[in-house]
Amino acid sequence: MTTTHPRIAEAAAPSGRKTTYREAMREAMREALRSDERVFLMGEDVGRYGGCFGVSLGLLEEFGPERIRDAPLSESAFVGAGIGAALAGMRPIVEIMTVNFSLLALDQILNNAATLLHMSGGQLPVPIVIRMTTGAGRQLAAQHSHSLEGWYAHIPGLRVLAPATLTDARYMLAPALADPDPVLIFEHGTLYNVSGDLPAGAGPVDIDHAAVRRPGTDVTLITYGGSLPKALAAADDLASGGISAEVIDLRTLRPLDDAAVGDSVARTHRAVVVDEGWRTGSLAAEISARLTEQHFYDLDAPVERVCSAEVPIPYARGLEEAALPQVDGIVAAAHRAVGEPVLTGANGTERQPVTGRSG
Amino acid sequence: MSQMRPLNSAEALSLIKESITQIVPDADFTLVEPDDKFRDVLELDSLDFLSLVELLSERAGVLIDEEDYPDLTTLSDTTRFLVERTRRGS
Amino acid sequence: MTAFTMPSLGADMDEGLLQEWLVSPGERVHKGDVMAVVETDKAAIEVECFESGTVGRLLVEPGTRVPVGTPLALIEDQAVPDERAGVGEAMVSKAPTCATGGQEPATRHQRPAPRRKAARKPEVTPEPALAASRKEPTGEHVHAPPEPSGGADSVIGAGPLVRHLAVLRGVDLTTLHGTGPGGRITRADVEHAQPPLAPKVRASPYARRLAHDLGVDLAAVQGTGDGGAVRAADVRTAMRTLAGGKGPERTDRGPLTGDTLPDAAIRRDSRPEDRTDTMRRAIADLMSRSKREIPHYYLSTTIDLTAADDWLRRINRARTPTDRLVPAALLLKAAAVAAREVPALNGYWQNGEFVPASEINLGIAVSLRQGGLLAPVIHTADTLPPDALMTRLKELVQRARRGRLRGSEMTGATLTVTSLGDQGVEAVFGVIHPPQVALVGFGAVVERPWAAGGMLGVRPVVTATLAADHRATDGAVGARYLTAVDRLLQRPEEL
Amino acid sequence: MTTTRSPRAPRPAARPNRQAAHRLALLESMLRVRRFEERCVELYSAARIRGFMHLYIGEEAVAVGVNEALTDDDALVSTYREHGHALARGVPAEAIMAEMFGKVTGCSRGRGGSMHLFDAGRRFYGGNAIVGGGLPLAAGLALADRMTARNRVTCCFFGDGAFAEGEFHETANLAALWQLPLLLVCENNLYAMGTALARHQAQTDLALRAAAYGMVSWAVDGMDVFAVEDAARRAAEGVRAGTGPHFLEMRTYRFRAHSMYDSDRYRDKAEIEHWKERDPVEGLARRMREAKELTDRARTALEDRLAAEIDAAVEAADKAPEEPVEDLLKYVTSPVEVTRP
Repeated sequence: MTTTHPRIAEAAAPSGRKTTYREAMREAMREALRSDERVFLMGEDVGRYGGCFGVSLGLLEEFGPERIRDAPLSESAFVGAGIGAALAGMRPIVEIMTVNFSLLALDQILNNAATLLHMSGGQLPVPIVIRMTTGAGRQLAAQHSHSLEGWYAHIPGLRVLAPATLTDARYMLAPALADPDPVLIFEHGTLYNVSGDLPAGAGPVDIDHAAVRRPGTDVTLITYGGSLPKALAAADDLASGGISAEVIDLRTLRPLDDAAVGDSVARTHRAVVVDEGWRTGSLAAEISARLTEQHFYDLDAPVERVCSAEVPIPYARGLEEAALPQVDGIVAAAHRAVGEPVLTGANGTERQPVTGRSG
Repeated sequence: MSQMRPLNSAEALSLIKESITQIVPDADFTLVEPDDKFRDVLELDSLDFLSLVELLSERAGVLIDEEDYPDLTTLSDTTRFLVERTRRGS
Repeated sequence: MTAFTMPSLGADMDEGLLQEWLVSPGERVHKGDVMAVVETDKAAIEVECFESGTVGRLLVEPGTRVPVGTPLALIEDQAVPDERAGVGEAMVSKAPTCATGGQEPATRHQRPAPRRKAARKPEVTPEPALAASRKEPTGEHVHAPPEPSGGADSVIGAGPLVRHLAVLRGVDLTTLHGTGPGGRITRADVEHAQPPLAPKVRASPYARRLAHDLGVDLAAVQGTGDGGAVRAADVRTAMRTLAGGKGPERTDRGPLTGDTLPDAAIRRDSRPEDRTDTMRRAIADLMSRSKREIPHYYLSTTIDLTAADDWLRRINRARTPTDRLVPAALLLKAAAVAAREVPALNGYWQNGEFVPASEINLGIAVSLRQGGLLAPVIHTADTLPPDALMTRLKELVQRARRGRLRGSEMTGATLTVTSLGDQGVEAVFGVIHPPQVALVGFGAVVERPWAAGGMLGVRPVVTATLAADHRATDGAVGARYLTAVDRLLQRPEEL
Repeated sequence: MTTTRSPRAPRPAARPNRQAAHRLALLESMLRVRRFEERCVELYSAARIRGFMHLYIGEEAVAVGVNEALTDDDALVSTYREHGHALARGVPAEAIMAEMFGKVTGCSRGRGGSMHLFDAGRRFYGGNAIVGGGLPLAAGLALADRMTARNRVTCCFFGDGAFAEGEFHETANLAALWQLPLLLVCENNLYAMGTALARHQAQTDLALRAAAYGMVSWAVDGMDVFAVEDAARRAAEGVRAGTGPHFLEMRTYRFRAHSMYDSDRYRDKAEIEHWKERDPVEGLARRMREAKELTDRARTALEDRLAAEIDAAVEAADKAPEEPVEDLLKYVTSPVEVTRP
């Protein structure tokens, strides 16, 4: 497989056009706002400011303050209002600045959005889309950097998406809005500036299934969101050492596509889960558990996990990098899984203490 | 133990080979010279040897004591032993 | 007349303590009047009645704890006008229609409230018809003795601790004879039961599955994984070796590719004529592992066998060849009894520590004529009289050489003895069979000049050696063992 | 008791011309709630109803009076003490009883129980068991109406306890900021569970505090169904006229414990008795009797009719099937697979 950079840009179609992840998200919202008058965007600084991360820049001018609605810093109120509006037939897109702030709206997301349909015996579907930034890597320290999507993936009643590619950024929103139930979209902060060519023929994304981003035969790297570029880089590195790694982008964190993960591991017999969440009780833990439940007799090595260190994400660059899954750590985990001695030296492929197995 | 008639040398040797073959099925007697220590050549351990003593004793109808073991070292002295003992015993 | 019952005052309330009566017999009560104080887990609560009438008999004394639904008092039915409602008519006294319909109101109150305990369910089933239909089968089952359930029947006497212990130790309870009262299986029974069979090979689940599918004996595969774990690639390597290199040539990175071994090759590999090779490789793997993992130390001593020899001759003289003993029987017995004296050599090295075995099961190294080696086991060798030991030895060796050993005869050795004396060598320094921690070797019984009591004489002697795991024991322990063997062989009549 | 009558309680100049029939309807509606809940107590004591059950007895005038101001198009968001709201809204007693019996015919298919009654068809958006949790949702319903220019009112009930929750203040601000067509009805029964208002709020004049958000705000005698109805009508008119959210503090009292049973250690018996003298149901009945609008015979007939209605509800609930456990996972997500573009 040839290497293109950045890796999350899909193989460029001749007629593909240049875009960024941020622009792709914006384009998706613009399309939704144009095509469905029930759609509106609501959140902190989505209007005049243009969005904390600039995703909604220019939308206010096109759609006006009613549909590009700046909300006060009341996460619970405006997320709850989004839920109420959805109950009343609207198709709100609610933006929360970061996943850390979403905790202020957790009551509404869990006790209302995720629960109402079942608790009401099927009477009240909640077709809301809640977008938020997740993840570290930008030296924003402990209250802007966490990866809590695994928590949300714990909750029945929600669909949890993590677009990791330009195509997904561009085309996941439409199916999310078409879903009659609440959908949470986690946008990793390090992805917004990623640029590349958007394939010309791309269309709505299948939000029920994971995607194989790179085929391989020796080990499966299972990841999503902001860790996908790292996993692909690790796969390159592994390939140069003769190890063929398959990279699976989960895309949908709930419901998990067990079949895609399982099919791959049944072929490669080794799995490395890369998840920026904390190891304990993580999405990585869930995937690992499912693999042992469903594919125990396919496994030729313990499932490896490369997760964030169990600390609040620190500010200092060196510390932050040490706290996060990195390419070297993924490569080392893959080597362990494959049973090859891990080469030390220039590549620094020793197991990182922060990603090591505890105990 | 059944009392047997006296054996001649050929019969005794044949009885010995048969018995050994029973214990060591693929025993190759072409390798064993009459005066070789067959236990070493054919790799009979003490248990094998004991089995051999059992077999010979039963088939020839003679009593073989432990004191007799030194007389059962080569094919030729074993043959001699059996011939003498069957003659004497009957 | 209706019953005033212990109410359910919360979702988690199954019973309540009647603390105090606030009414007396003969007193008039109205629906909603407080009748009594009931103490729950949370608080004392005043409870009301749902009927108007006259308080009849009080059925429960204060201070009594009763289940929800238990009648506490009788309320005699009277048409008492409910003055507080401000209506003169007998509106309130009208007995409310029962929730279930069709039944008279009184029964609703007399019926105990539904309980959560399943055992009680039938008697409180609200629908009479349903209750009746359930009653019959319920009765049958309740009164019938417990159905024996196959093999588990014989272990009914085993308590939870015993069962748990059995699971932990891998003991099949159905194979045990209980020594407890009434034949119950006791904890000691389980503890004295055979320890789990062969030490489990460390292997990845996929390697295990592959080995099973390919007919490869995992124990014979050398693991290259973490801690010597067998991985799929190791199984395939083993298969290729079996195939005599006739498997598909690998041009790529060997262990890293997928399932490339065609089925045809696999089937050919598992033919019986390859058994010798398999065994050779198993021995190679086991011995390699042993030498790789176990820091051996070696001790040797020469033992005067005069006493043993004399004793044997004496014994054997009176016996037919079938019943005679060979010196090996005595040597084995001595080796086993000595292990009882020095238990630190009898057991396993597991997970970084020595686990002593509860029995002394001697593995007997038996060389096969076609090459190779087996180590069948004489269980509880220290308890067998020399005759029994001899019988067992003969059987095992015979079956080993015919390839007819039973599973149980191949497993569970806690200490292995090898004797190369018949091959004429004087001493054997063995390689320990992991996870055992020692191996005892005996050389040939030979006549040697021997000084005893200041006199030089010719005596039959044997060189006994010990190879032991230095992780588990030190030389002093080993020395004690060989000394014990020597001492025991000087008194053969006591063996 | 520290609360006094608010001097700012509305005293509308001209009351609507209430016919006797209307008064009788109010009485019937309140009595239905009262008798229904009394039956609930009985059924709970007999363990037919389980879980937490919060009774509205004493507060009936609020639900019934406010509902008079609402049309079928308006929406209603409620609390966990919502039997009265649901009944006043017109949710059938049978559906509510079946819900509390955990039956599939319940208004939430037996998945909600006493605290989670829903009726989407009647725009009854349910009992919310998180104090204050229904407020943002109500704001959203109102927002949708505003954005689509539908002249509807969303009415949200909540208790005095919700004043301690951020969600109330966030929603009050949001609603006033965006001028949402929202009617906020605070049922101030003086206790947040067992904690008296003065023990959980620094400023106990709740109407005053709501006014600080820039919305119309009145305190109302919640024990007087006419006062409630008047205030609710005027507030709803204001909301419909596009003057933004309105806030009503209904001063009321629950006669029974917080949940099904508690020991009521946190309040005086005398206080309860004092409030019972102002029983909204019997108070109305007395006034009607005095006005010769309600004969004993009529009262009896009314009681009989309600008893029969409740009997029927209980009987139907009792006979109704339970939802098969195979349907446990049904409605975790929407059952109809949408065809994604």
